[in-house]
Amino acid sequence: MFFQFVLLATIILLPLFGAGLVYWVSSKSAMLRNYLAASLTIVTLILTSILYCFSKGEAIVVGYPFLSFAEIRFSINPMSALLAFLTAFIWTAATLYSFTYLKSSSNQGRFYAFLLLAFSANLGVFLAGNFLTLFIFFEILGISAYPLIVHNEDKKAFKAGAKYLVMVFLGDIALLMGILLYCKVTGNIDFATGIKGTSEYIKFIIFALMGIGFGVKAGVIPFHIWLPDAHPVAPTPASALLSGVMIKVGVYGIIRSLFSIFGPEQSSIVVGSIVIWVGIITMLVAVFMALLQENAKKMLAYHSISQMGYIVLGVGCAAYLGVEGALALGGSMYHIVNHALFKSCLFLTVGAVYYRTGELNMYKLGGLVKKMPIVAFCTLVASLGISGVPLFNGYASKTLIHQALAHLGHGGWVGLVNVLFIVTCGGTIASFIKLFTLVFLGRAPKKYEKVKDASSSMLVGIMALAIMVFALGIFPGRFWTFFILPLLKHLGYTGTALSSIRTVNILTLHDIQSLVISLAVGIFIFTVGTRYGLFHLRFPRWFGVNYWFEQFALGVYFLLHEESHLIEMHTSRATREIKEMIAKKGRSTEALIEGESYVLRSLIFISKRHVKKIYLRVETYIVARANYIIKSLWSGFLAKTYRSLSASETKKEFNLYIEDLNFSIFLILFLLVLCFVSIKLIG
Amino acid sequence: MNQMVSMIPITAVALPFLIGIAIFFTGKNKKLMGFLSSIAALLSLALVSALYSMLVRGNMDVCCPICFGAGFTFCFRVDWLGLFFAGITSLLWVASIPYSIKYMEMKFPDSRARFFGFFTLSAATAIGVTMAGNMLTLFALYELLTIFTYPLVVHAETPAALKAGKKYLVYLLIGEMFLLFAVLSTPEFAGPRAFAKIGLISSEIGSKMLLVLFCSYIVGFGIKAAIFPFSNWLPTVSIAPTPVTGLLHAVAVVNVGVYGIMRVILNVFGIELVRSMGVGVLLVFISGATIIYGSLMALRQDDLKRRLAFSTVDYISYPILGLALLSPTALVGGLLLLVTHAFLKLSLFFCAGAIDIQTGKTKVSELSGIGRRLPFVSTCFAIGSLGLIGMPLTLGFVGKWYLWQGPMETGQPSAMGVLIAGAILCAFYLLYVVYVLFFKQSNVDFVCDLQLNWTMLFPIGAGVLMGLVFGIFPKGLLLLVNNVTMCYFGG
Amino acid sequence: MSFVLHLPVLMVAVPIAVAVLISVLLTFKRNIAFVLSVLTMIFCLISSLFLMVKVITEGSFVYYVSDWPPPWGIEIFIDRLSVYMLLLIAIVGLISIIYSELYIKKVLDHQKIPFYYMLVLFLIGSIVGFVISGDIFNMFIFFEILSLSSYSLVAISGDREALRAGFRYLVMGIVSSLFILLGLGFIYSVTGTLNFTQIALRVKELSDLTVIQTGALLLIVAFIIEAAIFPLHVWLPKAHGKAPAPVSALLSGLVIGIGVFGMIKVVYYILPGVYPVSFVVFFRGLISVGIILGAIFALFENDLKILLAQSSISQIGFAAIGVFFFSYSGLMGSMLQLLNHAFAKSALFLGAGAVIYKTGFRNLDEMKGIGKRMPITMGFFAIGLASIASIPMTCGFVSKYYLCLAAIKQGLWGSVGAILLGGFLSLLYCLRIISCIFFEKPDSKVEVKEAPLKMLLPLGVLAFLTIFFGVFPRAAFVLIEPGVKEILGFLR
Amino acid sequence: MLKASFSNLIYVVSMILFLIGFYAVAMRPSLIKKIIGINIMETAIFLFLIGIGNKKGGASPLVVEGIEKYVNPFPQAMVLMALVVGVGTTALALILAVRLFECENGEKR
Repeated sequence: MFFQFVLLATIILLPLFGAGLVYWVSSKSAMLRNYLAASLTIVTLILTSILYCFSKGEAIVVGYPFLSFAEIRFSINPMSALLAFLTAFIWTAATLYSFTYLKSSSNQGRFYAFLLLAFSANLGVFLAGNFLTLFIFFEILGISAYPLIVHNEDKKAFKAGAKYLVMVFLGDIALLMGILLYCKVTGNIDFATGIKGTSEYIKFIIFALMGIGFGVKAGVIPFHIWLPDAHPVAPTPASALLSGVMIKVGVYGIIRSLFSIFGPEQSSIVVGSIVIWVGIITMLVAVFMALLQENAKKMLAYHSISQMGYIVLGVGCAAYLGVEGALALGGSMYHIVNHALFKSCLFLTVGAVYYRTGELNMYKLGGLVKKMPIVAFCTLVASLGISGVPLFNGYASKTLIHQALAHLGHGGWVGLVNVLFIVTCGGTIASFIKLFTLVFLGRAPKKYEKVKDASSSMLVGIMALAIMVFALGIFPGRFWTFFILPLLKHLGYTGTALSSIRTVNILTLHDIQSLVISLAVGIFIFTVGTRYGLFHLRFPRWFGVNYWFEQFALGVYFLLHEESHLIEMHTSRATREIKEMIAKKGRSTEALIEGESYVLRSLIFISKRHVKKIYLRVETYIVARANYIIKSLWSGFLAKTYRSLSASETKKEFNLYIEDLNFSIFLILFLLVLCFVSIKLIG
Repeated sequence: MNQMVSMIPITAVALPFLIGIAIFFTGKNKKLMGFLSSIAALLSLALVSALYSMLVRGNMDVCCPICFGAGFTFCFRVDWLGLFFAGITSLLWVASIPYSIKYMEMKFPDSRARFFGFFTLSAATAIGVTMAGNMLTLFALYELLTIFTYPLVVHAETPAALKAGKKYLVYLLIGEMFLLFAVLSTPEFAGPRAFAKIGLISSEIGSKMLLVLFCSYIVGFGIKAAIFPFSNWLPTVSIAPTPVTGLLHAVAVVNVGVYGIMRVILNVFGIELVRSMGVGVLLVFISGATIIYGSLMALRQDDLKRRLAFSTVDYISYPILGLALLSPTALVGGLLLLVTHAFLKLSLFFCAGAIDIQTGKTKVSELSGIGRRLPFVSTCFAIGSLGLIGMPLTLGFVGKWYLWQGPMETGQPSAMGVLIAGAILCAFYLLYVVYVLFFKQSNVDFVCDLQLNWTMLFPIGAGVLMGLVFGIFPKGLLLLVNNVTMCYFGG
Repeated sequence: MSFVLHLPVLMVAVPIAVAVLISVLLTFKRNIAFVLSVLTMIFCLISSLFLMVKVITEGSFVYYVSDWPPPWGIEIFIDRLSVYMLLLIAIVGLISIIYSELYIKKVLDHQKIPFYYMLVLFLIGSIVGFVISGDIFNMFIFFEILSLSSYSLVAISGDREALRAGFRYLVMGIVSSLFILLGLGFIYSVTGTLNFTQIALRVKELSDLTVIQTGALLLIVAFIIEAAIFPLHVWLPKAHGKAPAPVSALLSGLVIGIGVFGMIKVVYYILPGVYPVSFVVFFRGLISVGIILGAIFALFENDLKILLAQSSISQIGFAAIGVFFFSYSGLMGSMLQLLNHAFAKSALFLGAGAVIYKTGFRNLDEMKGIGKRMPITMGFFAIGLASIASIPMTCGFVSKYYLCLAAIKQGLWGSVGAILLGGFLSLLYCLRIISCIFFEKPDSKVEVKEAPLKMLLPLGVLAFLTIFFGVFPRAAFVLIEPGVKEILGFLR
Repeated sequence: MLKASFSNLIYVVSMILFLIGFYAVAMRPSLIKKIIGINIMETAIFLFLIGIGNKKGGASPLVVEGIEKYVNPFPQAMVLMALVVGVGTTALALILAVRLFECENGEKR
């Protein structure tokens, strides 16, 4: 037990403190920093692989008391350990890759520090043993990814970063609410296999809140808007990690929350179908958008969203099917791993191309297969993986999800989902044909004559990932039995459900049929698209969610920052009035006091001769004083209102005295009203 | 509950008070002045910790009544609630002394004796308020606090500072007028050890009168806690020297307002009565409005200190909201957020002051690139901001965790909405500053000729560190806060 | 200790005799006037201390001058409250006289100085007489002497403004004393006696109270004029503002307080319980308006001494409103406010005088930043302001606390509002002065030094007393608490 | 009514006098007229006081054998005292008036 605890603590704390260390070392020596970052990552990778050995059998839980009813707890189980290992693996590849990629970049110390911080947080999320811990690391991850995204510090990066932060915060809030509700309903915050004894409605609310929270991170439509902006602007290793690992955190969270709230036994058809539709829409829209992109990284980013759609679709199927849904969930988990591998690989290769050519626009590249053969080959492998071609890893997981779809039934909306699924597969294939042909085939432009293959430290990462893509594609069965099945058991699927999927045939006739169809669709889309220039189609801006988000943000901005001319005008008028009044004040108060004594004297003897005079005096007195009060009240009110509307106070000079007097008069009135009310009530 | 008569509470107030008076006569002797200021702060901290140990040992009230005549009793009494507030203030007072000495030396070399005299007096009075044993003592010290802070607000002696001082006084004194009315209308609270009882106010005086009294109390204390319609004074006085804005107007003074509201609801009316009167909702709306207003205004400020001041307006309403929800969990959350705010906002203000001293920049828009020039200060600012936002592993998160459970327990969706909106806006207005500090490109190249030494950096770092340490190991603090809540909610 | 019984008469006789002596001696011994006056006041202070001991231990007593009982002889009635007033008079009188030595030398002509001391001693003697006299006619006589010396003191500098103020004061003062005479006639016509106790006894047997009520109204109106309560306050600002500073201190600290004490005598000693509710409500209303208006006038005033005088209108309203609450707390508040006003307002006028002595500045605008150049003087001044502004730990707070408590206990919400608002406005104008004196940048660069010790010491004593009675109000309770209970007993 | 007024003629007259004096004091701007008004008021009050002490057919309050009925001597004593005081005040008022006149119109002896 103690050993596991130390192991866990090391895994999470090593990158955490390593981050500080790296930042400190960074100012001393770049070399030392690189070695330190690399060794930290590799050591963590080794430790996670040791950790995986402990993950068989019952989950091991360690923690320390943090809040009442809630401790910070880590658990070692097949699912956590698998994802942690995956994280460490891809992180190592990306870290090695980045040494060359970022060679001439500024702020490298910050980059590596936050890279390690995010690493720690990411591991923390996957290893978390309850929702509190998960949330803690989730939020740290959210924040620590920001410096990675805005690393280039140009306008685009900041815009994307701001969008990212806003979305992440919204997501965090929803998530926190969901967790708190969960805590209130169940009395603890541990992962479970279904809440018992609560109404469906409450469960749905909790899941919706958590789903939004995680969905933002996972880039599920309509919360994806930050993703296509943020992933391309980040430096390539960071985008590889963002797309490869960090968005998995969201999906992982969705799976965790879904199974904690509903569990396999208490599945809900409603929730299942909602999730399925969210998944399918995400898949379809994102792949459609991906086809229209020129920027390679942006295209990959859209594909990330699309692939998340696959996973969410699988999760939805699992929720829909309940106990029977083990296959669908297994497919999803499988796809998480696969996507992590091939998408990171793709980002890294595209990054390598960018590193050599300085160009991300696919239409301006070409013929690089001869200049960068290894990169081209790795890209091909990863593309085949993502396209779902047999012998590469994507095929197995996609087929599993597709098979699970078949369990839903036939006809009706399920049929539509089926069709959309195949169309999406076709779209994916088309866009990767497009990527490969545009970038690597054809004739190279003149200026890329001297382009060499990527450097060795870059290639190490890329090749490691490509090999994994290939390896998983060749031995899907092994992977299934060793990694996915224990994981399913951990999530609450019992013996019968598991035994039926102990072996799955992924090369049935039906599967090959749909593969062929989707290949055909892909080629069709590609040829038609290139022939008729459909890939250059642009929709009006108001068509996307992004536009509305920006409009809203703009509105808020104007509300908060803009001064309209109207306000300016009114303010100046109020100021003038007050100033005039102050100019008069000196004389008028003197007159008021004098007038007062006169009025009081005259009131004793009212003779006819005096009546008019007295009247005039009294009138002047009252009018003067009332005027004074009313005017100052009103203009003070105006001034106050307008001032509070207009942004900067320093511009306008107000006489504070008058203003505060008004305030006090207001309060006096309030006091009087209070007095009268209380008299009425008591008397 | 047992009672224990001790002179420590009054000593903890009177001794720093007397030292504060002595500081006025130090004149040109700067060393003696600094020495006396630190001694006063350390003494009060020592005495407060002595009280803490007394309370822990016996779970007793520590009481010290001084009778001045029929119906006119001054009395000091310490219980968990009071000690909680006194502890925060005295701790941060000690932390802020080195900073203040250095800051004043650099920024306002003139009439420092006056400044430190009133600074000590204010802090001592703020601690005294929390140790008051009845409403009369509370009121008396409360008003003195207002008066003693006035010279600090106008310390710069510019027309703008004088104006701010005027505004400050008008707002607070009006509040005190209401408060006096309420205090006098509940003369049973002028007796000795009045706060030992809970819900002493008799509900026989009629529900309407109760409402009037409640409103008067809330307005009276609320103006100091900067609740919504009366919150504008707080940003205005951010013109004062930074130690004042930091310690007094972000910690001591506003906390005293919150403390007053807590006393009113927990002791004077009692949870049960407040619940049956249904005024909790009223308070929820007021504090909610304050949160929204404060954060929206903070978003618009370009002046860093004003932004932070509006952020104080926003943040200081969380404890009130936690109280208004009338649930123990929410109260725990509120109190924790109060501690968070005290530690971190102090640090943030001190960061702002340090930046001002170093570079002369006070506007947010001018701060770009400071992060690289002043890495320590800026990093502390960033961590402090994250802590206030409620990032996990900071104290802010712990507070948020408990506070957010409040509306769920009591079923008040509007409160939940306020919390959410507040959290988002808070993140916006604080993180924008961090963004400017670290990421925004600066066109202007500026010189940092003054070197900040540890006396200024230490309090900044200490505050942030406290926020982090308590955020990772909240058990001890939770125990204290639970002690406070248990006195009123039982169990 | 039988000599103590004779002390009250001596306290009247000695100052007046010394005053006469000064006027006789003035042809050949000018400088002795100050010493004589100080000795006289020390005598008064010691006698009142003796009286205090006597009264605390044995309670109130009655003394017949030359052992002639009323209605023929002059009766002197000494109870705790009168001894309390005597103490205030002795302290403030002594302090003002000590203070005046330097100030008067600077302000007045050389020949006028002995007259000044003479008039002050007349003033003190007559105030003492007013306080201790046991019948209305003596009260009237001493009131006249008091008024005459006050008019003269106001006008003593002889410049135009002072003369005008003095004349205005004189007209109002004479009207007020004539009101007393008329009211006294009304009362005498029904009761046939002028002795307090006898009147109080006979009034209880009367069935028709109309004449008595008219008399009481006239007396109260007279004292309202004297105490400068709202509609009849018009004489006060100029009179107190233009008089020499120590005189202003005496007039503001004691003389208008004596007006309120006269009201207490009328309402509780002479004619207890004859007032219809409408009377009381009417007076309370007037006083409330006065409290607020006075403070508002003060808020807008620029001449420091006139500002202080305006504030006196407001502050004396606090003392007066307590009289009409007819309750323990109200009277306690009233008496404490008299003490507060005697010490604090005197300190303020003396402080303002110190500024005038050193710089000649009268307007607040000119005094910007003077607190830094005369820190001790202005520190004491600030303590006085704090008390006027009823900041806790000064006696101003204690008095207003009791007043407000009384008003709330009786549910007089209008008065509550007036007291709270008055307190708030007082705070505002006090802080306006403070901010001007201490925090604003000076326009001129005149070198100003601290006031001399002879002026600082009196100021310091007053400031100390103000704080002392704020922190230990019990010290004052020894006298006033039983005293107030005693006179409330007269109502039954 | 008329009879009542006649029987209390002295009071009615004194009140009228008092009001006349009061009018002069309050409304006339001239200082001398104010002083005269004061004196009229004083006189009215003296009259009133004497009226109080009066008894129909009473002799002057000197102890003479055989006369049982005296007017009340007490008010008369009071009036005497008040007269003295009144003279003093009038003198002071006149002095002030003269000095004011001098001040306002320069050294114009």
